[in-house]
Amino acid sequence: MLDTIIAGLKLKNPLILASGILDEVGSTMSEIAVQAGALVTKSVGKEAREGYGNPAVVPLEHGILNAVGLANPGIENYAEEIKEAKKGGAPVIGSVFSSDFEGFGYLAGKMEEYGADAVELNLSCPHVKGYGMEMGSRPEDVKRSVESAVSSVKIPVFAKFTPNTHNISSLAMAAYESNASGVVAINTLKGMAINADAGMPVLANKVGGYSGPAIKPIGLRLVYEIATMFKIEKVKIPIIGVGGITTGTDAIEYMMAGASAVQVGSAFYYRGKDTMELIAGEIENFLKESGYSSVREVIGVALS
Amino acid sequence: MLDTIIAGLKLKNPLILASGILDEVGSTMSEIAVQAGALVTKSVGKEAREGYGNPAVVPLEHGILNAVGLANPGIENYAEEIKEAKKGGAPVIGSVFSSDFEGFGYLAGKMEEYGADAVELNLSCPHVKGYGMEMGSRPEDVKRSVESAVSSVKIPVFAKFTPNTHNISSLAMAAYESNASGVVAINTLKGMAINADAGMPVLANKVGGYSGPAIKPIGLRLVYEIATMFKIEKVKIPIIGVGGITTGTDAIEYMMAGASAVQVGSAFYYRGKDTMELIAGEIENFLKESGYSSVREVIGVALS
Amino acid sequence: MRSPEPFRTVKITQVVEENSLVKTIRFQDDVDVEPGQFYMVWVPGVDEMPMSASYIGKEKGITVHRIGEGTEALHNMKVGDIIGIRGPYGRPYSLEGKKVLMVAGGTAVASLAPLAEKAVDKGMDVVFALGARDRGKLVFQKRLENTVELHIATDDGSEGYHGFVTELSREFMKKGNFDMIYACGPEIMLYNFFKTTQEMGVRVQFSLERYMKCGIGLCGSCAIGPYLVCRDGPVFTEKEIEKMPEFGRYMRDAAGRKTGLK
Amino acid sequence: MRSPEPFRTVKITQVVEENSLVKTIRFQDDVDVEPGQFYMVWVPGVDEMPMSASYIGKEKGITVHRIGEGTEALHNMKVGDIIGIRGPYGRPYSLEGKKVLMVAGGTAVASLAPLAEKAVDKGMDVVFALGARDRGKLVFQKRLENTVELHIATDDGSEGYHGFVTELSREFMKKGNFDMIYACGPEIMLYNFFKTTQEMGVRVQFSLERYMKCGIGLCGSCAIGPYLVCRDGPVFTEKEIEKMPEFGRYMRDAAGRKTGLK
Ligand SMILES: Cc1cc2nc3c(=O)[nH]c(=O)nc-3n(C[C@H](O)[C@H](O)[C@H](O)COP(=O)(O)OP(=O)(O)OC[C@H]3O[C@@H](n4cnc5c(N)ncnc54)[C@H](O)[C@@H]3O)c2cc1C
Ligand SMILES: Cc1cc2nc3c(=O)[nH]c(=O)nc-3n(C[C@H](O)[C@H](O)[C@H](O)COP(=O)(O)OP(=O)(O)OC[C@H]3O[C@@H](n4cnc5c(N)ncnc54)[C@H](O)[C@@H]3O)c2cc1C
Ligand SMILES: Cc1cc2nc3c(=O)[nH]c(=O)nc-3n(C[C@H](O)[C@H](O)[C@H](O)COP(=O)(O)O)c2cc1C
Ligand SMILES: Cc1cc2nc3c(=O)[nH]c(=O)nc-3n(C[C@H](O)[C@H](O)[C@H](O)COP(=O)(O)O)c2cc1C
Ligand code: FES
Ligand code: FES
Repeated sequence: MLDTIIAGLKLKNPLILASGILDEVGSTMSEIAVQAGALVTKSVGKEAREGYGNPAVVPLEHGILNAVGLANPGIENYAEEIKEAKKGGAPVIGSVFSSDFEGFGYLAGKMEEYGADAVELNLSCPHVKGYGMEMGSRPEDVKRSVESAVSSVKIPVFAKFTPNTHNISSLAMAAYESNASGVVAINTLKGMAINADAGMPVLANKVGGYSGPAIKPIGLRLVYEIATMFKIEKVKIPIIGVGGITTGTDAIEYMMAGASAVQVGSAFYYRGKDTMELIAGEIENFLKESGYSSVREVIGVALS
Repeated sequence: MLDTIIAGLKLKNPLILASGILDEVGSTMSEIAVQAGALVTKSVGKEAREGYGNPAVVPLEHGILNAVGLANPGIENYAEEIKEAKKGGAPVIGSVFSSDFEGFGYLAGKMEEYGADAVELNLSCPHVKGYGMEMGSRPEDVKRSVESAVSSVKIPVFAKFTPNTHNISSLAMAAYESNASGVVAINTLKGMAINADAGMPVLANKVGGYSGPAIKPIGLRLVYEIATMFKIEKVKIPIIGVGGITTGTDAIEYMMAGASAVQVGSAFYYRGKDTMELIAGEIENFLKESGYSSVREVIGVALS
Repeated sequence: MRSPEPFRTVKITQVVEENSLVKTIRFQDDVDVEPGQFYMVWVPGVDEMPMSASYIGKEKGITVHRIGEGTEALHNMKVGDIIGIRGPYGRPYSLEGKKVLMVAGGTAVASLAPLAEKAVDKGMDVVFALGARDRGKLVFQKRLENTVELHIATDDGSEGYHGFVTELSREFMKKGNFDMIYACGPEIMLYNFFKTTQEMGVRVQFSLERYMKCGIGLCGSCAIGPYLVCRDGPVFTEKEIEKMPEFGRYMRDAAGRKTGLK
Repeated sequence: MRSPEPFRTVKITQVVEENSLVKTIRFQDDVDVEPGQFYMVWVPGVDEMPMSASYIGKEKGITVHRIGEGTEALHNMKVGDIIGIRGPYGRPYSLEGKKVLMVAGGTAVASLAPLAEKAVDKGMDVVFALGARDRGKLVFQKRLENTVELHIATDDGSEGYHGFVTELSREFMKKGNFDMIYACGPEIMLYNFFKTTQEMGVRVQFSLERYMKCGIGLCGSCAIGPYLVCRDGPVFTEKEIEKMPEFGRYMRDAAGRKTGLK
């Protein structure tokens, strides 16, 4: 009832662990893999990065703020984590980021070599200067990044977008035209927290990325916008929805907006260890109560 | 302790009623004027608009979604509301929107004629096609809109921006260079709600604008970004912060991020009739407890 | 701080045809509702409208007069269908005194019926004047007959008093002393009745209607005088009604322009 | 669903110098904290660090060993200064059995002192072995003396038993039967002690440390074996510790690279 296929990857349910969440270490990921349809690794770059100092993650009243700063051990040190992560049995999608277009090809190649089942290009990390944001907000850049990766690997390539843009449809079109196997929306929104008593920003990096329940209406809208455009243009690649999904209903809403699968991140703060299992159970209940026989039936039903 | 001056307007406190909130009718506004530093009218255009059908406003778990669709009685029918609104004693800022640049000049002129103390250009309404979004997301357009208004009136002109952009600093710079007396950030974020049981979007217009507590971190960041740029470029015009301000602490945070005053909108849902008075009281308490002698002292303290 | 009351969907459990123009729709909703409060009711894909709660027990109800597209869509709904609701919103009636008069014109009885039941539960003495154009348009006659001292008025005299329910009420008011008059109905009726109650110097609580978009005190479309019907009403006292220059004169449409009363 | 626990600031009410390297900082925080849980503590503009709650009454406390920039900044704070806190986070110690042994190496006594007090309140029999490099480094000696059967061990023999606190503890374990061993200290000490407790087949609860960024189970930086120290720990049982290949071997730095233990 929950199983589905995304760009050839077989998922036992449509729930994918979002990049940057509990994926520092392969062993943690393989634990989650038991409950999830697939896993995305943290975004890995050419060199190791310590990222920003603490506070790097702060829970706010309605969401989570983070400026982890693409902390990662560097692609050369990542083979083992992929191997470990795969032990859980779910497909592993290697996320990569780069400050130059060719970097995406190189990093994607490495991920394939390590055994990743697909690659996700993080075109959108908002809080590292020169990377992310600037890179991913112009269709030309999306095109060159995706082309670099697609020409380097045989496994599917997904492009993940920033929501800090006014033209997500053109980004999605650019990814499609460059032969991406799917698109992922959304990454975090640029945000910040200021503490009035201390009179200063809370995050060490001052500005960070905003995720969690608060951003769901924004992610839903962006997925809906891409899906509407794909429908009109008869584009058939899948959309993976992400942003604030905390319950089974949230996941269903994203799928009704046009997502073929969803990613879950900040929800692990609100619902703990068994987040994936809880959400999967809720999806199943919803489907049964509403008379659907497969989760695939809900995809795009809210599109006009 | 709370009084301040923005572009020559004397405010008894830094709290301004945001555009589109409880400003359908002058009499409602004059009630609020008793508690507020100033009022912004709803955005008025050349012709009357019924706006979108219901549901036009939906409270969500973490914020408010609206697609009122710039419903307004048309500038020709608005003289009386301004007159009525002014009875409350606070400065009244007339908000206008237009689909062409010259329209801003015409509408601003009318507002001045009706007795408005300043004009706010709504360059950012996200949910009316051809208006708002497209108009306000390019610096050139901001420039032409502001120039049109500034050349038509003697009263101060404020430019209000969309957050659905990746270049708010360039928009703010364009407004400054066109002699705007101040900038206002932010309008609502594009968002949507889908009801899973019904399998369809909730808003009659499907997509709407997202406001309220959920968007505070996003608004804070954009104000902080503009303020940082203004500081570096030695630009002296005030920033008016808006987005999710519900408590006195929220207002202080915006001012620490660089706002000289703030606007309050969705908070009226959470805190009711006396929202302005409650927030003003909380600001005063904060100032006393933290040893500030005027609210003006907190402006920009969180800037580095 | 007010806690968020998000939008929710409910399944229709019962549909009762009250007459050719009026249906009552029942559904489970596990919240406390006071007489006079209203829901914003969403018919998916069609419209959202304010509707008074006509039943306030565990199985809530709304009683819908078919008048346009939205109410027509509600009339077409069947048991098992889904509607969206939010609320309850608004300030309810407040029960005061020992002997009270309730005056309902047409479907407006929706908000007064649960009030009458509550008053009786509290041991109050309730005189209820129920009016309609003709006997076929009377709503909740049976429901009220067994609860309160019920008097009927029809414009055409097809049942009970021949004439307006407000005239009938005036007779009662001459005879007995009421601690409070509760009334709901078309604004023209309320406007005329208000002159009477003011002349006689009695206290009143009237439930008013204005065009609503948000229902939550944000958009201002339901403004009347210095008040918002959704937040400060829909129930208002005579002191408040006195401050409403537009009462009985005009409403505003979706664009905020003044229009006549319906 | 877990309710959000947002970031808050508190004023420092007391600063106590425990020794040249350790200070206790007290503040009011009106939440329930269990022994073994920790706060994420923000020094504005400097750093945020996990710190065990060393006092869990109304006036909470943390006991800070100065080791780098962040802890140094905490040492420089005065009464009236502001720190940010969030939490408490983590799974606390669970008190089981009648007779228990608590083993603390250095400042790690921070998390065990409130546990000892709670155990005594519950009428349990507590033997407490407190170790440090030398007598000047002992923390909470007075606090514990009056509460539990306290035994001291110093590496240099300047007070109490001359040697490691774990050796001293081994002696007690040979003599008496303990229902549970609670321990906290440098990982090398815990690693060696774990061999002892496993050989002797006793049940344990050890509090572990890993590099933390979020403290709330999101970032994964505190992963150890299949667990997260911030969410599943910091207190772990012998069954759990057995599943941690890296225990006593390596940690990870802020980039996620493996590094030696401190
Ligand atoms: C507090 C309150 C309680 C109400 N309780 C009931 C009730 O218990 N039973 C009942 O049948 N009706 C009730 N109404 C009136 C009901 O909301 C309208 O009749 C309904 O919205 C008409 O919708 P429509 O699409 O069928 O008609 P339309 O053709 O759209 O409009 C017909 C007329 O209905 C009124 N109306 C339309 N939309 C709204 C709106 N969003 N808000 C207010 N008025 C509107 C206007 O006067 C309009 O001219 C109540 C209204 C209010 C304000
Ligand atoms: C659950 C838990 C409870 C703790 N309780 C206490 C306590 O009660 N008292 C006490 O003095 N210390 C405690 N610590 C250790 C304390 O967090 C570190 O000593 C402190 O963060 C060092 O910061 P620094 O800037 O002074 O040192 P740095 O120079 O930044 O680092 C020195 C060493 O401290 C450790 N460290 C630094 N940052 C962190 C971090 N964010 N998370 C974990 N370890 C870090 C690393 O091993 C690092 O090598 C606890 C740690 C954990 C995980
Ligand atoms: C702590 C944290 C770290 C993240 N790191 C990454 C990352 O390395 N790469 C990436 O593409 N997205 C990263 N994200 C974004 C998430 O993958 C996801 O797009 C976003 O959080 C929205 O989903 P959510 O609301 O379910 O968390 C991170 C998010 C969080 C909270
Ligand atoms: C119901 C509603 C109507 C609005 N109408 C307008 C409008 O006409 N013009 C405008 O510039 N902003 C409008 N806004 C945006 C607000 O002025 C404000 O920028 C936004 O809501 C963020 O502030 P808040 O979180 O305090 O509500 C509207 C907002 C709401 C909720
Ligand atoms: S309906 Fe919007 S304020 Fe009353
Ligand atoms: S510190 Fe982030 S998961 Fe534990």
